[in-house]
Amino acid sequence: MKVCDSAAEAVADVEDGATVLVGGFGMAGMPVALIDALIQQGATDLTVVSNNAGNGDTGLAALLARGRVRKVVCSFPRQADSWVFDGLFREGRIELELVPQGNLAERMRAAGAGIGAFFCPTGVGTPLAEGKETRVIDGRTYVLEMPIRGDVALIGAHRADRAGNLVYRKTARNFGPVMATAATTVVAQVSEVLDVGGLDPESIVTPSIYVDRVVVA
Amino acid sequence: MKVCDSAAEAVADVEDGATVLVGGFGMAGMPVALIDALIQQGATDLTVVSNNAGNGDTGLAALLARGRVRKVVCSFPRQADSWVFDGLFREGRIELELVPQGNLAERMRAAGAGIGAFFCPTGVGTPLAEGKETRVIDGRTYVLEMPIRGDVALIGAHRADRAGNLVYRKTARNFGPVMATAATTVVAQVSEVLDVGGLDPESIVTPSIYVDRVVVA
Amino acid sequence: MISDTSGPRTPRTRHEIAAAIARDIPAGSFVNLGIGQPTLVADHLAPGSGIVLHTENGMLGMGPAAHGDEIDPDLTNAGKIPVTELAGAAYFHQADSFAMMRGGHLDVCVLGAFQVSQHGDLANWDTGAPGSIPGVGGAMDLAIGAKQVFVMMTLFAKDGTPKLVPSCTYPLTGLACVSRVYTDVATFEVGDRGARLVEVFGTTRDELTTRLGLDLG
Amino acid sequence: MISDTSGPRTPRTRHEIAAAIARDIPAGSFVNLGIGQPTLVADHLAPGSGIVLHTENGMLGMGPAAHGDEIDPDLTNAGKIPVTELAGAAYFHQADSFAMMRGGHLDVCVLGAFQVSQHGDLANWDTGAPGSIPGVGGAMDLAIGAKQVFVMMTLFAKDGTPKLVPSCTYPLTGLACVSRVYTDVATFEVGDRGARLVEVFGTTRDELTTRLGLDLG
Repeated sequence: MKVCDSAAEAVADVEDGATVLVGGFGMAGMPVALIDALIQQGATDLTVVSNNAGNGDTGLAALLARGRVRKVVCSFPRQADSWVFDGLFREGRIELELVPQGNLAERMRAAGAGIGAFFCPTGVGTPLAEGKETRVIDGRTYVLEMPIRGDVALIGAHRADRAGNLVYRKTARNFGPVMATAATTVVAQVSEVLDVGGLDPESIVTPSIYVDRVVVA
Repeated sequence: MKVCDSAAEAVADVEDGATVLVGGFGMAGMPVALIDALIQQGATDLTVVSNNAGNGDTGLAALLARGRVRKVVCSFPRQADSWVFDGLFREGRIELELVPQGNLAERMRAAGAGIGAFFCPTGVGTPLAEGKETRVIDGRTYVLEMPIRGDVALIGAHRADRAGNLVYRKTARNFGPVMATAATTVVAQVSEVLDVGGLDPESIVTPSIYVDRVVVA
Repeated sequence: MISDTSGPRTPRTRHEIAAAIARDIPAGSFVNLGIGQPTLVADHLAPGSGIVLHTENGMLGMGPAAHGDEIDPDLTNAGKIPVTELAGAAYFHQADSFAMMRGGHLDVCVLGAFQVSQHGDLANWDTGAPGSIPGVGGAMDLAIGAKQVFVMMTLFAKDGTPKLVPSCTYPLTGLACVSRVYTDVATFEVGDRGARLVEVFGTTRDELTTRLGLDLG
Repeated sequence: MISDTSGPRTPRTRHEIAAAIARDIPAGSFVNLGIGQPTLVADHLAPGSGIVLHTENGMLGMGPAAHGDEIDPDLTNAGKIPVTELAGAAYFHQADSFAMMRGGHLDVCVLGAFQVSQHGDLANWDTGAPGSIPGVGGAMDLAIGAKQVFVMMTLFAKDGTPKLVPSCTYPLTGLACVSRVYTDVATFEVGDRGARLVEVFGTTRDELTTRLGLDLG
């Protein structure tokens, strides 16, 4: 685990073509400084996995606007202020994989937990399950869903310690703890880094094993 | 959620033939008062799901010794002080389903999370996967594992609030939070019940939705 | 079962629908109120009912909308509107939040709809219109997760076409998942045996039977 | 790769084996030490190595065994022995603990064994002896979970039969999961291409080749 001096350092090695998991639900938990640094860093042809597809003209929307994202995997791209995504999508310049929010979370959890695939009750009989394997188990129909893995996860957390343990704040917790388990390299933007021992071991949400870099921003 | 006056009240309606999830890893987190009350209550023909199969002559071992348990689902029955189980098993008076510890946890988690079944890397090529469906996904072989549900969960926690939120203590947390999601009726033995608002919302491990009864013991 | 169909002479307002739904939610229930109109139900829950609100972005014990100094960007509901925290609240991450939902632990969820079929199929995420950008969020998870799904909607679209239909023509959210439909002019039960009219407001059974083209039980 | 096979004249003690394993664990690794002899490795980890110990009953940052007043029944290792907590520790429940393991997040795990095959198959949970009561615990999860699995054992059973074998005759714990085998008289690499002798202690390559009946690379 490394405490980075800058967001730029923290995202320096993201490669073209990478799958990037981006935390946040709307702006809560969104790692804006890391996304800004990724824009500066220049990686392109990215697949972004995030609940939404950008708001306004900053953060994720700015990354999209610069043409760096080939594909978005998300549950809810369409929002009042998602004009950047909307435009790219209508022009056929970005690919969308629409995933129910619970499947998005559970598929990343599966990746992090070593689960090869799972039978899921969500989406049965809907267009989002079309072409997917189904099975009746104990009288209920399920759809087989596959893990979603990231090369990199960019997440927002509240506090870290120098070992990389993380705690979150209120509903900004959202996707951070799940994404932290599902990517090869995990980078957390936090408001504060405490000495080791500064976080209550009973209250740590993301244990240090999952975190590769933290940066204060 | 009900704060019960006694362990007897908390387990009064456990029925013959029930599947009972019993928390604890060895004695850490073991809900001894609830098990003692279950012995007094008299329910029989039980299936017990627990990591171990009783230690010494008290608690789970005492329940087994009275012939109340038809089947044990556990990962590690054989211990230095598991003579009660050992005797019953050798005499053919108790059934054993041996489940790897991670599968025990994940199968209960699946029950609590609405997952119909999952492909799991543990046990591939071993006797514990014999007869189970396997599948190669992305070059790795997995075994299909099914959920484990309980009619009742008896767990030990540290503190509750009057809404039923729970926190645990150190490694006594073990199976409690998972079992609390996987049973129809969840009973927690705690050391203290606080007023609502007495637990930090960021640190609650088992939210109140999962807990039906608590008792101080 | 109420089957009085000679009700009040005027349709219900949104607040009257919300109040009717609130009255039908049992005390002590754990409830998720969907984005949009269903959030109005919160204003009509009886004080002391002990009803606990879940928001799928990761919280139980959600309080009313936040105003002024209460606004905290890290504390929003699923519609990304700032909310408050009640005593006894708990936070959890997305996989845990959707496990809670999909595992069947919520008692009631209230959703808006484009269409509901007489058998309880739900369409509420995509009109399938050309050029529309679909967004599903947690709708499919909510539809199949809660023990009871109530729909709150106007019975007729702006162009007068019925939204309670023999069979949905819009893309489905979930199959056979809705149990009650609360509208401006009537309340219905839906399910295996088709739709059953419970109450009318400013209309009659005959008029509705004609306009909907359904046997209303 | 070390391939000097003219080593010391005497076999290694258990502590010498443990020290050798400790030297081969990279600084900063997350490590699980199996029940029994592998726990000795903890005593030989260099101070300041930043190696963090995982115990599958639900903790990262496990400290040494507890003595006297330090003993807390709520804080044990997987062998149910009282242990201590280091600064930076974190607690988690069983599903999270095994997700961490099975998801491939641990760098190294050290296990005892009844038999290891030249291709890295592991047998360490059941001798298959008539009348034995099998117990698997977390062994199968550990075998397939860690990035590297090291085995610590004597090379020969008390009756002189080899424990590094062409193919396991005892019931398997995991397939092709072990990468290194540390024994009293030799260290081996095992895997796809069979066993390769790394070091000998008080014996010779020729003697081992004869006694094991294996091509030692």
